[in-house]
Amino acid sequence: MKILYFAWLRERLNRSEEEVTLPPEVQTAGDLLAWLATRDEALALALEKPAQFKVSRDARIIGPEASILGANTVAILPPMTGG
Amino acid sequence: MKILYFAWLRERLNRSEEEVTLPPEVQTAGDLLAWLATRDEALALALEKPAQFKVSRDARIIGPEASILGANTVAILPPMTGG
Amino acid sequence: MSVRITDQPFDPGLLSNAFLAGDNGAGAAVTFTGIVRSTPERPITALILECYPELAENEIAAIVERAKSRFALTAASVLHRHGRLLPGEPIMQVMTLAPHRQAAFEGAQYLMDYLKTDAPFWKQEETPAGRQWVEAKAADDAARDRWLSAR
Amino acid sequence: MSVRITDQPFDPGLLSNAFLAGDNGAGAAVTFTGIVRSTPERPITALILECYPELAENEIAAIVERAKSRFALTAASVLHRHGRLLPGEPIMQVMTLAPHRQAAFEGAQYLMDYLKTDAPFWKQEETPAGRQWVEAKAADDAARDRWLSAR
Repeated sequence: MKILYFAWLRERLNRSEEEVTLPPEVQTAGDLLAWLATRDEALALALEKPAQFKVSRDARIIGPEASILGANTVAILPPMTGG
Repeated sequence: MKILYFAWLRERLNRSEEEVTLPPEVQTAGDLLAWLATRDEALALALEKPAQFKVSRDARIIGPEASILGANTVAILPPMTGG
Repeated sequence: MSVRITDQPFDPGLLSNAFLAGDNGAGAAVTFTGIVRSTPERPITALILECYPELAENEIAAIVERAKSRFALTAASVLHRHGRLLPGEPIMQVMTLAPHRQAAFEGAQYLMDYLKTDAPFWKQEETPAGRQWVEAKAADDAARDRWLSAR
Repeated sequence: MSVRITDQPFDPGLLSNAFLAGDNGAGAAVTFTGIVRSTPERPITALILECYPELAENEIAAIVERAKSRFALTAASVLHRHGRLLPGEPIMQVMTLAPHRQAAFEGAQYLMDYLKTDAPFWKQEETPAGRQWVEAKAADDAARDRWLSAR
């Protein structure tokens, strides 16, 4: 599964995307945020307030309880500041 | 003093303006509406609900208690429907 | 010039662009354009707007000044046509500029609400059956009066 | 097309006129234009907008559909730029058409409020001292949430 990072999250992690293979217990958007935070220190620090991030699955925003199983692309989105 | 009439009031009276000489007791915008209504039947009928009209003095809207003494032009304005 | 009364057609987009060119660090611009409506339920062939131009200029200028001060607008402008207009033609346009969107929106709504009740224009609808004066709406008085209690 | 995401400049007035040309008996049009601000208190040399375009198109299309249905809009359209923009340049534009002014205004405000919090754009201010990400505002969440209770 491809993970996309945007804006200051992308800068802090120094990457805009990565390929991951999820362990079977990671099933929802919320699970994914928690699991990513265990992977390295930069991710742990950047994702320490998970509630502020939105998550999209194949270019549709989903809630924290929604499944990410079978997704091609999941994006982790810091608070938006457009408009 | 010149009196201007607009819109359906102008049409009902069949005139857009007239010159009047006010009797000394007619001093305010409200007095004027009441006095005009005594002048002929068409005016009496058209002005029977005086509260709906606004009055302007020399191209500024004034309240019913405001003086019209010394005005050059006073206009009687039906409810407005622009915008 | 922030108030224009005219019997000539205008181009809404050109007017907005001219207004935006005067932008001085404002971040938010709102434009309202009123357009002559003809609907299947109420078809009209034209709208005829009567106007008292000197009074319109004075009153609208006063409304614009109040709106600028109340909502801290960077700029505000009103153009209003009179004469005979066809369905689809723009009747009038209100434009506001402000540092933030809330003020720009509220300023434009305030201008519209006061224009509806306090600007000396009178609409007449032309249909194949003849001409008929448009009646003033109680809803317009109510829309205006909300600004008396708010803030 | 009711949603456009682009890294190219646009002409606000031309865009409004193209939108108005699709008018089908609507009487009221509202345009909101967001413009890059640089103020003496907070001078910037540019604004850099990052975007997730596919998601922006999907989300904004969904917001536009909700606005059209909720306010019975005749039409609604959003254009949003990304990339590097200079002070005074238009960032985005929202346009609504409705039979009456209240719906056109409310539809545009609804679109703006949801765009601010739900459209995947991120602003970075460029100053002589470097670049800095713009922080999301709690006021924007509050502006959006007022639509949850109303009506």
